[in-house]
Amino acid sequence: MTSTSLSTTETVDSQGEWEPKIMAFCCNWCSYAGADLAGTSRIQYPTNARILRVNCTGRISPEFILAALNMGADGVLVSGCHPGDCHYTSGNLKARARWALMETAIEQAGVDPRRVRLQWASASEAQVFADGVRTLTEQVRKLGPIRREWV
Amino acid sequence: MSGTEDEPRIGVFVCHCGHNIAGTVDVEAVAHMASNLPGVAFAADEMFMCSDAGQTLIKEKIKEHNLNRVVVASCSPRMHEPTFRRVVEEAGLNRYLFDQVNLREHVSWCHMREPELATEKAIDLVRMSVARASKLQNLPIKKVNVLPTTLVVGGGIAGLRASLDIADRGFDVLLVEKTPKLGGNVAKWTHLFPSDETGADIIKPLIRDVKKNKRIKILTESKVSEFDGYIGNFGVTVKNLKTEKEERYEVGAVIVTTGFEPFKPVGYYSYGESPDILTLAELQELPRSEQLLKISNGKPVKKVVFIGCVGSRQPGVKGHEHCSRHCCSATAKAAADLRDRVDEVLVLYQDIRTYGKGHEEFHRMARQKHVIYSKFPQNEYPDVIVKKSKITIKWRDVLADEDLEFEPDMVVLASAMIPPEDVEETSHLFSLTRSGDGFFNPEHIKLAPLTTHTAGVMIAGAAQAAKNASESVIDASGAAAKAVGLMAQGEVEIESTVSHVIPELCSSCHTCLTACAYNAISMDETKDPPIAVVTEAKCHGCGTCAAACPSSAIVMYHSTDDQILTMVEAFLCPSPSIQGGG
Amino acid sequence: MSKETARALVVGGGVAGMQAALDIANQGFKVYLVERSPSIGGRMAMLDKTFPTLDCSACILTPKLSEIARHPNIRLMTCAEVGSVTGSAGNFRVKLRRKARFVRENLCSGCGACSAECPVEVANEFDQGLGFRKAIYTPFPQATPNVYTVDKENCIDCSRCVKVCERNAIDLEMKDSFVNLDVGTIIIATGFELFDVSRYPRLGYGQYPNVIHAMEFERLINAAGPTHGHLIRLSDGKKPKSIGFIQCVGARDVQKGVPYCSRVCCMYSIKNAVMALEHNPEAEVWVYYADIRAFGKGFEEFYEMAKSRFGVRFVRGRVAEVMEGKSSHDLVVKVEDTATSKLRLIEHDLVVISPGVIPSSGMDTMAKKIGIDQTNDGYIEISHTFFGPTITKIPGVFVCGCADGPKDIPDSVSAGSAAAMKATIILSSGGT
Amino acid sequence: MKEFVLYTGCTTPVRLPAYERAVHVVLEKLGIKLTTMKDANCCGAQYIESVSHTAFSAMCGRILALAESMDLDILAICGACSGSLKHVKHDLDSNEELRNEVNDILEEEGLKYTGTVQVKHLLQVFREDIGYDAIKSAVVNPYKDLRLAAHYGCHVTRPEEIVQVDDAENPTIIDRIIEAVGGTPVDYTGKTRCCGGPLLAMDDEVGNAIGRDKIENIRAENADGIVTACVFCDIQLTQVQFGEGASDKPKIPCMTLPQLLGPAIGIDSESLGIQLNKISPQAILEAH
Repeated sequence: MTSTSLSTTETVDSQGEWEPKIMAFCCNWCSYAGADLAGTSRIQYPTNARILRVNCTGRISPEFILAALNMGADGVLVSGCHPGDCHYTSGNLKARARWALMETAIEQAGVDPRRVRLQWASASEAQVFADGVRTLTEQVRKLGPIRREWV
Repeated sequence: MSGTEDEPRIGVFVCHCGHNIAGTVDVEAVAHMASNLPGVAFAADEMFMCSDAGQTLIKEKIKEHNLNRVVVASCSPRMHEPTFRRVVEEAGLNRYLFDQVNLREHVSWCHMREPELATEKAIDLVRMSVARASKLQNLPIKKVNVLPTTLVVGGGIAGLRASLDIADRGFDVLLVEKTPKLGGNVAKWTHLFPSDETGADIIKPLIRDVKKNKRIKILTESKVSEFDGYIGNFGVTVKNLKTEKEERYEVGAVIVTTGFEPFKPVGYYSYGESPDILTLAELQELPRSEQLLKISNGKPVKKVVFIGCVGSRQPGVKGHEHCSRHCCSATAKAAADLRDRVDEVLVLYQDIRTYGKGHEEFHRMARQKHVIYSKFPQNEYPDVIVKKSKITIKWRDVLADEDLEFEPDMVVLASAMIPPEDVEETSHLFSLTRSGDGFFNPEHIKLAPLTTHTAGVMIAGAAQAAKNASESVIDASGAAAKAVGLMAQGEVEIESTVSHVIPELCSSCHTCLTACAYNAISMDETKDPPIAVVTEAKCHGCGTCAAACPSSAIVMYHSTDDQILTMVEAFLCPSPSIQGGG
Repeated sequence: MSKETARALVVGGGVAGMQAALDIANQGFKVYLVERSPSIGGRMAMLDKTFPTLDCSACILTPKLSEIARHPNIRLMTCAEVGSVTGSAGNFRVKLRRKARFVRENLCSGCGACSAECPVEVANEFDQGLGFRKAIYTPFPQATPNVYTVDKENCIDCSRCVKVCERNAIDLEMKDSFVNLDVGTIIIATGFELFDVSRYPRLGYGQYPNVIHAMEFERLINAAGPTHGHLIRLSDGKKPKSIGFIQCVGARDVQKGVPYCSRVCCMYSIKNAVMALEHNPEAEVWVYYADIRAFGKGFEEFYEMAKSRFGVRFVRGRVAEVMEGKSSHDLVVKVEDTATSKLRLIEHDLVVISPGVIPSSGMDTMAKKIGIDQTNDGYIEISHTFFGPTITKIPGVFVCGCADGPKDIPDSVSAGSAAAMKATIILSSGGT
Repeated sequence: MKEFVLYTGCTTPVRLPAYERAVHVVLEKLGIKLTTMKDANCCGAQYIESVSHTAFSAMCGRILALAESMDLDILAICGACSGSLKHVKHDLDSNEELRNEVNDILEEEGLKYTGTVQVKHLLQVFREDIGYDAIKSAVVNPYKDLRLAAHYGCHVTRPEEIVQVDDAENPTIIDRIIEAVGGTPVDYTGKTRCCGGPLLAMDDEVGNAIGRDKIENIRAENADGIVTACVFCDIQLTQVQFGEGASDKPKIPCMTLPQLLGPAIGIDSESLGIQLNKISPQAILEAH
């Protein structure tokens, strides 16, 4: 596990303005494919998210989300198959169960829970995926850069 | 992993994809940045990586620069990951030492109007991938042999068909049937539709062929009592129900054709109160005779009533919500046949579901023979009253909007198909899940109706859902094809991207057992305290257990915590040296 | 049978043919998968969602498409048709006509630069003519092979595509070619077509813009379809508030020569009714039916859910007539509700007709070429319901999917596997 | 000159003699010769048909055989007659058993059906034997500013495969003739629906409701008149505009197709029996 402390570099765009950094975890079977379809459909959405592919949202440990926030992600997106559609039967349900606890945990740690977003987007829901990225990006933009308020 | 002999030497190949990527993303800048990342021994951009030229380039550079990791930044890995894995494999690298970055679907195509930010995103993604690549590990390409024998559970029409097909294809079959006789439900029927033959006519030649076939070992009055192992190598214990003797067999694949049971509709329409009220299945089993005789007194039957959907299509009644599929057509056929021998035949129904080939014709034929069809309301079931030896039936006819009454000599209840009573036992034995109808779930209800979530175990016929005999036969041949597919290959590759328990870290909490949807994790009770072990052949690689393990004792190969977190770090906290250009 | 002929030919690249090809190929035999259109995928690729799970059709189909494309034992031949068949089981010789696609498959990367440059727009048959495509096109985003095709009938030979193609993949001079294949067995999986519902003029299809058929509805609600998934009326682009689905059109009708049940229409309409409500929960959705045939696994439960949870309204009665308001293009359905014996006039913004299934065009000629029998309905005759539901009169020739009668997706897939089983028995035993 | 034997059926001479009269004069003017069938019987439509198919077949078979003995094809002007004759001809031609049975019956009279005779409805003669061009060039007195609703009648056009008169779902013959004589054919809801006439014997309430519905649909399109090609339809669409339950709006005149055609090709209205029409089509006749 990395020990790097909060990032000091903040992304700035060409106009020198701060741009939110979004870490996005997507499952391979629904949301990653949905993001693919957003591309093939040429749906345009903010550039802020970096997608990390995992087989299943069930793979996503709360630790990953906390680590991302700790390392300076302004927002974290987790996107998977709709409940009932999981390629692995029920991994997304496990992710959903963990999510509630994780939200409480980050809130107690002083991070606004609006910085994290759990969404279901199927392989055909390119627009849903793109809208999710946009929503979170705009939400985070309003909240401003992440700070470790508890330090 | 750096500092070991396996010092990463990563090759990064950035694809233009014509203008698709290069039109938005500054691919040269991306390649240039990559060339400065730690561990990168070579980086270049190329017009089409997937083309023959691109593939050749990768192979050449692997040799030339002694590369031991490859990153291709191009399109979605969902499209070309298998292509590039094959390429690196052909160049002598393990396929798991490849990583792909999606610059097309996830960058250039969805950020077409923001080339600078898109390039920035592309740079981040490539940096993340390179970081991951340096952590990638060789994973063994695991193959297991498939034993050339298939276990067929159930000797009904589906089981017989599957056994014969497999044997005709040149593989061995172990056919296990719990009753003393082969043939199942079909063997008992006199009014099989849509043919004019009896069930016995159909099933006899099948049984004969099965018995004659040297490749098929038949165990009647037997049940599978234990089942273990994994795809290609299952262990099966079969118990003879008469002698109680158990014998052990090894098979490569399994086809479950445990079929159905006709529902005994106790509590419906006075069933049981008169011998002249019987189910369609019981009618089918009556000996064939010139004249239909009342069971109560042996007098000829003049008037018959059929009632449909008995124990089927009942919302909210567990195990009876489904349509039993075969009954409408079976009723039409039986009613049309009987009409030649009795004066009046009446069919009470909700919907007429004569959907199959030739079925609509039965319905039409029945009507032409003046079988009377009367629709009763969905929630107002007909009343069957037995007084002394007289049966009276009262119902509301929807279409005439009238209350009607009839005194039949015989009432035939088209009762539901339900799973056999030992279905739960079977489901546990083979780790099969069941749906609301009580029958087994296929792997995918649309595209994989014959396979299950237990790799190597197939289902066919009424084991999967209510089905007629013809449909069961199709399923059976299909399931046989799945089994033969495994056996013909002789070996099956099992995904190496499976999870693994580090015994020293396991705290015996059992959390992973509840997390796994495939029963792939069990506790090794021989250890004290018992520790979790993954049966790799059963693992589907979702990684849910790894995330769930509170002791970080589970490694999900090819998706390790380390591999994931290093990407997060590469995105968010690039050290000055790895920011590139530095 | 020589090693050379231990190969199979599968005619038709829909879901049944694909499954058959995979199951043969997975046993180690070589398979030619022949499809007359530019891409495999068949009818299923056109569907939006599938019943009863509402799975997205493209999502579940795409992995199968790529599995076919990269299977080492499958040789995919699109834009190809069977020309003639001679020989017998174990040793068939098949002459194949490969229609020129004017794009070299081995060079095209599917980048789409050509299509962007093409100045010709024509109605897209994949979208049932509701949307447009270029004269150089792929039928749908996941088309397999992912190779462009020139529609020469509409191409104006401007050569702009040729110039823009960086891989020189386009050859507008390409000619049809013929290939001879030696195969041991043949599987027919030529699928189905939809009944032409304009043959029921009283239902208004083809006369009234807001009367559409179910496949058009599929494309209208599909995110990759012509309206990007917005369910609208074709007359004025308005969101329909009241939709009627009319069942058994071109099915169970002796008069129109389609006496049989099409098996899928009840369920796809219930699914579409539910999807309509998902698009607009405020809408009123009615289904006019004769019998609801929800007979497959999970179907009845889905039907029940459509009624109780989604509030789809079901009226038992064959629709007599659809009438249109001249200026509003609103519609009135005239139907006898047989459950109440009342004649009803029900207003709708949009009427969706559920066409029955008929044998695919060209079935007659193909059956003749191979020498197999057809039923009165035009489907391929099977040898016996119980002994050979996938076997035809000609030894070594098998049938699956909708080529021998209407089937839903799981039944087609199952039949595809079954036909593969029979075919491989021939291949492994040296013919019969 | 093409010649037909006119089979009038039972109803036309009695209840709508003007129709028969108009057919004669109009066809003669358009170059068709008609001979009236002598000693004809009822075609047996509906009443006999529903009791005995053999008797019905023999009745129509006799008419067909009579025409054969005259060596002329039949012109039928009533929808029911035309439908019956065509149906039975179809049955006799395709069912040898039935043909023998019928011929056994006909033998008593020395008649025999062999299948050589053709049956045509009036609309077919207009389209096939005269032609729209000939009609158009015969027009000397075209109508002007006239909106007319065509009513074809079920038995005239259905079942299409057997009667082969016009496209049953989208018939055009009357409309084309309306156009040829200078009128404007109007489309209306339920154009190919039944007039309700055949139902009168079973349930006059329903029969009349169907007829009135038709009138209202025609009224909604502001039609000046209705043009028919069947005696029963003409009577039904006229009578539903009278009596209890009829609308008090102005009545819409009904006229048979030859009655509309006659004045346009220079036949005086008296020869066409227009004065006998129950709802006077005077306004139509004056629209020139």
